[in-house]
Amino acid sequence: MTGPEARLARLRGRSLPRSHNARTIAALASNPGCARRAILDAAGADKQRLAAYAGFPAPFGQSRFALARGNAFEAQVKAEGAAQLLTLLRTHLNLPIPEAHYDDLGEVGGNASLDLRHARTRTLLARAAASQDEAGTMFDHPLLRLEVGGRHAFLEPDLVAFRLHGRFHVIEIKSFAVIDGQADGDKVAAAAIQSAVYVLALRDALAEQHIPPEAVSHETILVCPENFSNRPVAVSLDVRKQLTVLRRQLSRMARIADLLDLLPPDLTFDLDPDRDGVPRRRPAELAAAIRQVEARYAPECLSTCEMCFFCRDEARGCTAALGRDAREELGGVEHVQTVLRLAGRIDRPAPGTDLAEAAALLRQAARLRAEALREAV
Amino acid sequence: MTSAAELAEQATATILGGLAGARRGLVVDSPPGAGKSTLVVRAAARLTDAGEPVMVVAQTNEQVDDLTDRLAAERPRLAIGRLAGIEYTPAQRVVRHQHVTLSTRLADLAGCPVVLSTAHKWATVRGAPAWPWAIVDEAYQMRSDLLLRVAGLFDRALFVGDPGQLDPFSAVQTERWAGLSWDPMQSAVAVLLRHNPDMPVYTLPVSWRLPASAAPVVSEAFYPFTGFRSATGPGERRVAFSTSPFGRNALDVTLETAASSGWALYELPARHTVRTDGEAVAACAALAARIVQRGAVTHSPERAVAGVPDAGTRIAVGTAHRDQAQAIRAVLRAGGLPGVTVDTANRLQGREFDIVVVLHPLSGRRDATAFHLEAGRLCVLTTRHRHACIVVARAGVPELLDAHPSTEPVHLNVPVKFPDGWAANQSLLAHLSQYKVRAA
Amino acid sequence: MSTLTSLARAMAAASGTAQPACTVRHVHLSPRPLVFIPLALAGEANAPLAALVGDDPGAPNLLVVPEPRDRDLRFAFAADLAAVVLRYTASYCADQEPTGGRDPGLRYADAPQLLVPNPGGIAFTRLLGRSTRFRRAEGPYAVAESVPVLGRWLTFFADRTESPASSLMLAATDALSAHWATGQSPAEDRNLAVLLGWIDPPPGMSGAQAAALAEDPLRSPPTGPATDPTFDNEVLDQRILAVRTARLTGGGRAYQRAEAALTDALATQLTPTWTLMWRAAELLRGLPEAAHVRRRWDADKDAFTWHAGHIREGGPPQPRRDGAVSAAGRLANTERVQEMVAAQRAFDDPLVMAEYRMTGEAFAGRVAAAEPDRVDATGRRRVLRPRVTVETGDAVLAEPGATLTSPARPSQKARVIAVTEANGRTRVLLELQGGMGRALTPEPGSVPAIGEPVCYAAFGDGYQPPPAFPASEDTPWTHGGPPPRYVPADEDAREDWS
Amino acid sequence: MTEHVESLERRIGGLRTAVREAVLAGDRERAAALRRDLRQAEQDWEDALTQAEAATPQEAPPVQAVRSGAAQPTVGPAPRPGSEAREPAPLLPLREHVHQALSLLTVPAAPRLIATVHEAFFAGTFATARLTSLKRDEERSFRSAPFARPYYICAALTADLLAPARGLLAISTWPMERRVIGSLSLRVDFLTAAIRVVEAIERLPGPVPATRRLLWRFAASIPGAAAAAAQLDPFAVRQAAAAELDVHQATDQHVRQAAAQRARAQLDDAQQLFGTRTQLAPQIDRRRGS
Repeated sequence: MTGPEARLARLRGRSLPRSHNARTIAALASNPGCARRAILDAAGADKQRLAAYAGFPAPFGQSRFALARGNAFEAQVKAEGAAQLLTLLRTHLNLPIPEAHYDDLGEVGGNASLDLRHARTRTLLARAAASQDEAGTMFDHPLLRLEVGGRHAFLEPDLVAFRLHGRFHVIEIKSFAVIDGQADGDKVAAAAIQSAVYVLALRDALAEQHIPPEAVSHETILVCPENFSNRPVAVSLDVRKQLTVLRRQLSRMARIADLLDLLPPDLTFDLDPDRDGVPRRRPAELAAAIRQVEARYAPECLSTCEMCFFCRDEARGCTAALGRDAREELGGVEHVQTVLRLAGRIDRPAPGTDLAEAAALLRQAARLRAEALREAV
Repeated sequence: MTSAAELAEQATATILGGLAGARRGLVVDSPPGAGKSTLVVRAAARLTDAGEPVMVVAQTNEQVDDLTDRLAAERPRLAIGRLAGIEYTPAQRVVRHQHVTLSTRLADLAGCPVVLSTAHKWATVRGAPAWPWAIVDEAYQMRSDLLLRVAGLFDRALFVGDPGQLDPFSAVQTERWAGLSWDPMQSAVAVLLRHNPDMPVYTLPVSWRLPASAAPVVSEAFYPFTGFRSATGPGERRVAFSTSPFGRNALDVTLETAASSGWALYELPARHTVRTDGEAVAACAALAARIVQRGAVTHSPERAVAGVPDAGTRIAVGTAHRDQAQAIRAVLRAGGLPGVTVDTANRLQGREFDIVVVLHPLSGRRDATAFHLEAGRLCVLTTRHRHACIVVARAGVPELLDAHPSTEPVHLNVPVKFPDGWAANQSLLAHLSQYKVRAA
Repeated sequence: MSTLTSLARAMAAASGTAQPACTVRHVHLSPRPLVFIPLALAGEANAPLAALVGDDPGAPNLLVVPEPRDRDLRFAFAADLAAVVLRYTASYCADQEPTGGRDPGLRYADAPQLLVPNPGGIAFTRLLGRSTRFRRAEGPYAVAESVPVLGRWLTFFADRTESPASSLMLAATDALSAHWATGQSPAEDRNLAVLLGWIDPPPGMSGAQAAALAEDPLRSPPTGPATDPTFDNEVLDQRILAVRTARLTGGGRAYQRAEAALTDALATQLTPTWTLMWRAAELLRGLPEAAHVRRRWDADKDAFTWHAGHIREGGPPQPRRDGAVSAAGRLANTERVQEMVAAQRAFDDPLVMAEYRMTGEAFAGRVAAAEPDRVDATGRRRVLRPRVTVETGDAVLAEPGATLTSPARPSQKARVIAVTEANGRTRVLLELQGGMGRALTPEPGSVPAIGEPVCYAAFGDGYQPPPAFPASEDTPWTHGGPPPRYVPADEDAREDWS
Repeated sequence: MTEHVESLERRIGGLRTAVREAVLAGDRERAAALRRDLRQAEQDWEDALTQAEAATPQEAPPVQAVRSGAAQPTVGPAPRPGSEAREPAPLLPLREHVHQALSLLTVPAAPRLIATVHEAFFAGTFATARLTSLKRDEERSFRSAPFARPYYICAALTADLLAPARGLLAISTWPMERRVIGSLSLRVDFLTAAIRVVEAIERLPGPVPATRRLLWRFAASIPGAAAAAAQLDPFAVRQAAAAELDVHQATDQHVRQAAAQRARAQLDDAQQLFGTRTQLAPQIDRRRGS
C-alpha cells in the first residue's frame, strides 16, 4: 500500500477499519466542509472510541427499545416471504400477481461472507434486469458495493424490488411512524439520503453489466408503520436532489489526498494498545493529534457526529459555538472576545480593514442595547 | 429551422386556440421576457371579441396598469374597467385612455366586458355573478390561499406565469400543511395542477428579452425541463461604448467582457464580510457608474434606434437584501446617478433593463441559507437584462456551496421543487467562471 | 435572533451568566398552571411511558404505564391523565366576565395554562391528542368516556401553540430562551436543565459551570419526552421485563414489587424536571409583565371559552388535517397575529425595539424642532397637521411618504416629509395626524415637545381585519372542491395503538 | 433481613449508576464487568425477598424471570394481558408441539409462525428462541442414531444450493419437494398455509378469537381475501388464497421438483434433512454496511 491508502492506514493505527456504510456516506452531505470528519471517516477510524478516549464521549446512545422496535418491524413486514411488503408493492407499484418471487441474499448457502453475498447479488440482479420472464421480484438484503474515496464500501439496502418490464426500486424500511400522511422531517431526510446512497450503489452494480442507470428508479419506497399501529404503509420518495448532492460530495472525496498532504507525516490516531488491547496512549496526546486536523464545528454537529463534544470544547470561545446565525449576526467575527472588544470600543480597527465593518455593526448594537437597558430601569 | 418569431407565433396560436376547447382552463409557463403580457393582452382581446366577459387578475397595481394600458392600446373601442382599491393613485398611462373606466366598485364597471384588478382587490368582491373567464397573470408568484379567495369568481381561467422566479413566501411556520394538496403556501399554479392534473400546460418557447448569450445558460440552470431559446441570434445584441478608457483597470475590463460575451464576473478578493459588504457595494455602484460614464450604447436588431442608457435609466443593480440595495442607492445618489434602478430580487421581478449588475447573494458569506440559495432569487437577478449581466461576488462562493450541508427536513407527498437552488447556483457559477475578472 | 440577542449571547458566553434578552415578560403566566412532563417509550410513535402532572408544586401526580406496549394500559393511562387535565380545565369553567369588543358577550374570567418542558413536550401532547380524540366510549374498542374529551383538549392546547399570541400552552425552554440569552447555541437551549443552569445557577457556581454539570444525564435526567438511552438499557428494560414476567406468572406480590420498582425508576427520571419546571415558572413570574400581554390573554380566554362550548354542545373533534379553507384561514390569521405581536413586543420593550432600530425599521432620538399648531389649509377644510423634526443617530430606512407610529402615541400617525443627513446624524421631518383632539390646536402633550426623547417605527400595533375566505362548502374547483362532511367512522375509533 | 435487603438495594442503585457512567464514558469493558456485578446483586436481592416471602408458594419465583430476561431482552410483541398464556404442559416435549403446528400448516414455516399457530390452536406459548436450538438438537440426535425417531424437525433447503434456508423448520417425513424452497415457494407455502388454517378453523367446534387473529394475519396479505378484520370470512379467504395459488403453483412445482431430484441424487441422508453449507476460505472480518 502506498499513497493516500497507506497514509490513511497510518492515521487509523492498529484499530480495525470501520468501512463506510450508508449512514456515514449520507453524512458526507451533513457537514461536507469539515476536514476532520472527512479524514476520520476516510481513514475508517472509530470516532466514537476516539472521542471517548480523548475524554469527550458522544452524547447520544441507541436505546434498546428503539432497536427492538426497528428489528421487530422489519421482521414483521418481511415475514413469510415478505407477505406484508408484497401486498404494499402490489398496490404501490401495481405489481402484477405473478410477481411474487422472494430471494434471500442475507446469506449464501448458510454462509454470510460479504464477497460471496456481493457476487450473488450481482448475478441475481443482472439476471432480473436481463431476462423478461419472472426472474425475481423482491431481493432481501442484497449486498452492494460503492467506491468511496478509492475504497469499496459494502452497502445493504433493506430490500430491492424489481418490477417486470419496469425498474429496480430501492426499499427502505424504517420504524418511525407516518401519521396522517406525514412523518418527522429529519428522519425522512435521513432515510431519503440513505436510499439515494443505495440507488447510486445499485446503479454502479448494474453499470458493470452495462445496464443503464435508468434501470434504477429515483423514486425509492419508504415503508413505515402507519399512524399508531404496526400496519406498514408505503410512501414514494423522489431522491433526485439527494443524488445530485451525493454525486458531488463523492466526487470531492478525491480532495482527501490534498487534505492529507497538509498533515504532519507522522500523525496517527493510534491508541497504542498493549498485548491485551488496552490502550496506552496519553489521552491528551491523542487529543492533540486530532486537533491537527481542522474541524468545522456547528451546533448541528451535536446530533450527527460522534466527535461533537470534542469539537465543541475546542470551539469554546468562538462565535461558531453560538450557532451559524449568531456568528453571522455578529459580523462573522471569529472569537467572542474579539466581538466584545470591538463592541466595547477597546479595539478600533482602521476603516477599510477587515474588521472595520463588523466593528461598526457591533458598536451600534452595543450602544442600542445599553440604551435600551438604561431606559428599562 | 423555423425562426424564433415563427416558433413564438405558433405557440401563441396553439394557446389561444386552446382557450375555446378548455374545460377548466389552461396554464402557460413563460420563461423570462417571453411575451407573457403580450399573451395576456391577446387572450383578453380574443375572448372579448368572442363575446366572453373576462376578469384579469394581476399581483400588483403596477402590473395591472401595464396590462390595462396595453390592452387599451390593442382594442381602442373596447370598454375596459380598471377596478382599484381606495388607496390607489391612478396612473397616467391608464387614465389617458378615454375607454378605460376606473372605479373602486365593481358595480360601476357593469358595462365593461373586461375588468382588470389586483388579486387582493378581486378577493374583496362579493356576490357578483361568476365570470366565464379569468386571466391570472404572474400566477407562480400568487399564493394558493389568495387564489382560493378569488377562484369563486370565475368558471375557467388562463394562468400565466414564470415558474423560475421567486416562490411565495411566509414568515410563519407552515409544516402543518406539508403534503396537503391544498397547502396554502404553494403557488396558485401548483395547487391548481394538483387538483386538476389533466389541465393542459403550455410553454412559451422564445425569450424576447434575454440575449443569445444568456438564453441557453439560464434555460439549463433554471428551466431544466422546459427549455427555451432567445429571439435574437448570437452577436445581434451589442453593447458599444462611446468613450474609450484611459488605462485598462478591472472595471473597464469587466465592461468589455460583458459587452463582448453578455456576462462578466467581477471577483473581489475572498473575505467573509458583514451582510452589507462595503467593498462589494462600492464595486456595484462603480460598475453601474462606469457603464454610464463610458456612454454605453446598446444595439438590438428589433429596435430601430440604438438605446442610449441616458443617466442609466436602462441600467439596474440587483441585490438579495434591502439594506444592500439601500447602501448602493446611497452611493449612486451621491455620485449623481439617481436614474439607476437599485432594488432587491423581489422588487425587480417582472422588470427589464439593458444591462444589470448583480450583487451575488452568496458573496462574502460563511454559510448559505435557504434564502440565499433559492433558485428563484438568482434566476430573477440574472434574467432582467437584454444585453449583459455583470455579477459581483467575492471569491470562494464555489467552496461555500460545496461546504453547504444539505440536511433540510423532507416532507412526505410534497412534489420536489426543481431546479434545486444549490444545483442551479453550481451550474450558473460554472458558466460565469469563464468570464471572471479579478478586482484590481 | 438578531444582532442584539447574538451580542447578548456573546456577552453571556464571556461572562458565564445568561444575559437579559427582554426587559419585560411577553407571555402570560398563570398563577396556577398545569405542569405536564410526559415520557415516551423510545422507538414508538407515541407510546406513553409515564408522566408527572399537576397544578400544585407540592402534589405531583405520577402516572405510569407498567407495560408500555400494551394498548389497554395505554388507554388506562389516558384515562388517568384525563382525570387530572379535565378536572383542571373544568375548574376554569365557572366565573365569567363580559368580553370587550364589538359584539359583547360573556367569557370565562380566566383560562387554563399548560406548561411542558420543551417543544418535544408540545409535539407529544399533539400526538397524544391525535391518538385519543377519535376514540369512542361505546362500540368496538370502547374506551373511558373521558379519553376522547382529553384528546380534544390536548389537540386544542397544541394547536394554540402555533399562534404567536397565545400563552395557553408554553414550552418552558421556549419561554425562558425568549427572555434570556445564554452563552450557548439555541439548539443547546432546548435542554431545560442546561438552560436553567445558565439562567439560575446554584450559589457559588457560574451559569456556564452549572450548565456543563446539567448536561450529565445521570445528574439531571433528560426532560423528556425522550428518555436517556443508558437509562433505557440499564434500568428500564429489566424493570419492564420484570413486570411482564410477573404478570405472566400470575401477578401477585411479585407483580406489585416489580411495578413498584418500575415506578420508582421512572420517578427518579421525572422528579428533577418537576422542580425545574416550577423554578422556570417562578423566574418568568419574576419579570414585569409587558403591557400588551393582558390583551393577548383575553383572546386566549375567548378561545378557551369557545372550545369549552364547542365540546359541551357536542361539536365534532378537530379533523386529522386542515381542509383547504381552514388551512388558508389559519395561515392568514397566524401571519396577521405574528405581525401584530412583533409590533406589540417592540412597543412594550425598548430592548426589542432596539432590534428594529438596528435594522433601521425604527429610530429613536430627540425632537429638535416642532410646529405644534401648524394647520394645513390646502384642502377643502383646514386641518391640524403639526410638524416635528426628530434628530437621531440611528440608521433610518424610512423614505418620504412613509407612515410611522410612536409607542408613546400609538393612535397618532406620522408621515415622513423629509430625511436629511448631516455629520453622521439624521434629521427626520414628520407631519402628525390624529390623537390630538378635535380642535385646531393640539391637546396638551399630544404633540412631542422640543427636547422630548421619541421613537418612531415603520409599523403600528393597530388591528387589521382578517381576510375573507369562502365557506368550506364553497371550496372552489381549483382547491379540490367542497370537502366531504366529517362523519365519525368506526375505523377512527378502532385505529390500532400498538 | 430487611437491612440486608436495604444494603443490597443501595448497592444495586450504586452499580446501576456506575454502569451508566461507564457506558456514557464509552468504556465498554468496565460497563460489562459492572453489569455482571449488578446482575449478581439483583439476584441476591430477589433471593432475599423470595426467602422473605417463602410463605406464598403459588407464585413462581420471579428469580428465573429476571435472570432469563437479563440474559436476552425479548424482541417483538409482548404477550397480551388476559391471554391466558402458559408454558406447554410438560408431558409433551417441545418437538411434539412444533410437529403439531407444522402438521397443521403442511409447509415449512418460521419459528414465529409456528409459535402463533400453536398458541391459536393448541393453547400454549413457547419462546421462539427455543426453536432455533431445537433444530440443532434434532440434527445431533439424527447423526448419532439415524432414523431412530419416527420423525425429525429438520431444515428446509434452498433450491439453488441445497443449503438450509434461513429460519425455516420442516418435518423429515415430508417429501423433498415440499422441503426445498425456490424463489416462489415462500409465497406458495404462505397461501397453502392460509388454506390449511381455514380448514383447521372450520374443524373447530366454535369461534376462537386467537385463531381469527391468526387468520387475519394471512388474509391481510392476500388480494381479495378480506377488506377489514371486521368482515373476515374463512371461506372468502380460502377462495382468494386458492385463486392466487393457481397463478404460482405450476412455476413453483417445476423448480421444486428439479431441486428435489438434485437433492436426492447428490446429498447423503443427513444432508437431505439438514442441508449442506457452502464452505469458503475464512474471510477477514469486515463490518457490515447499512
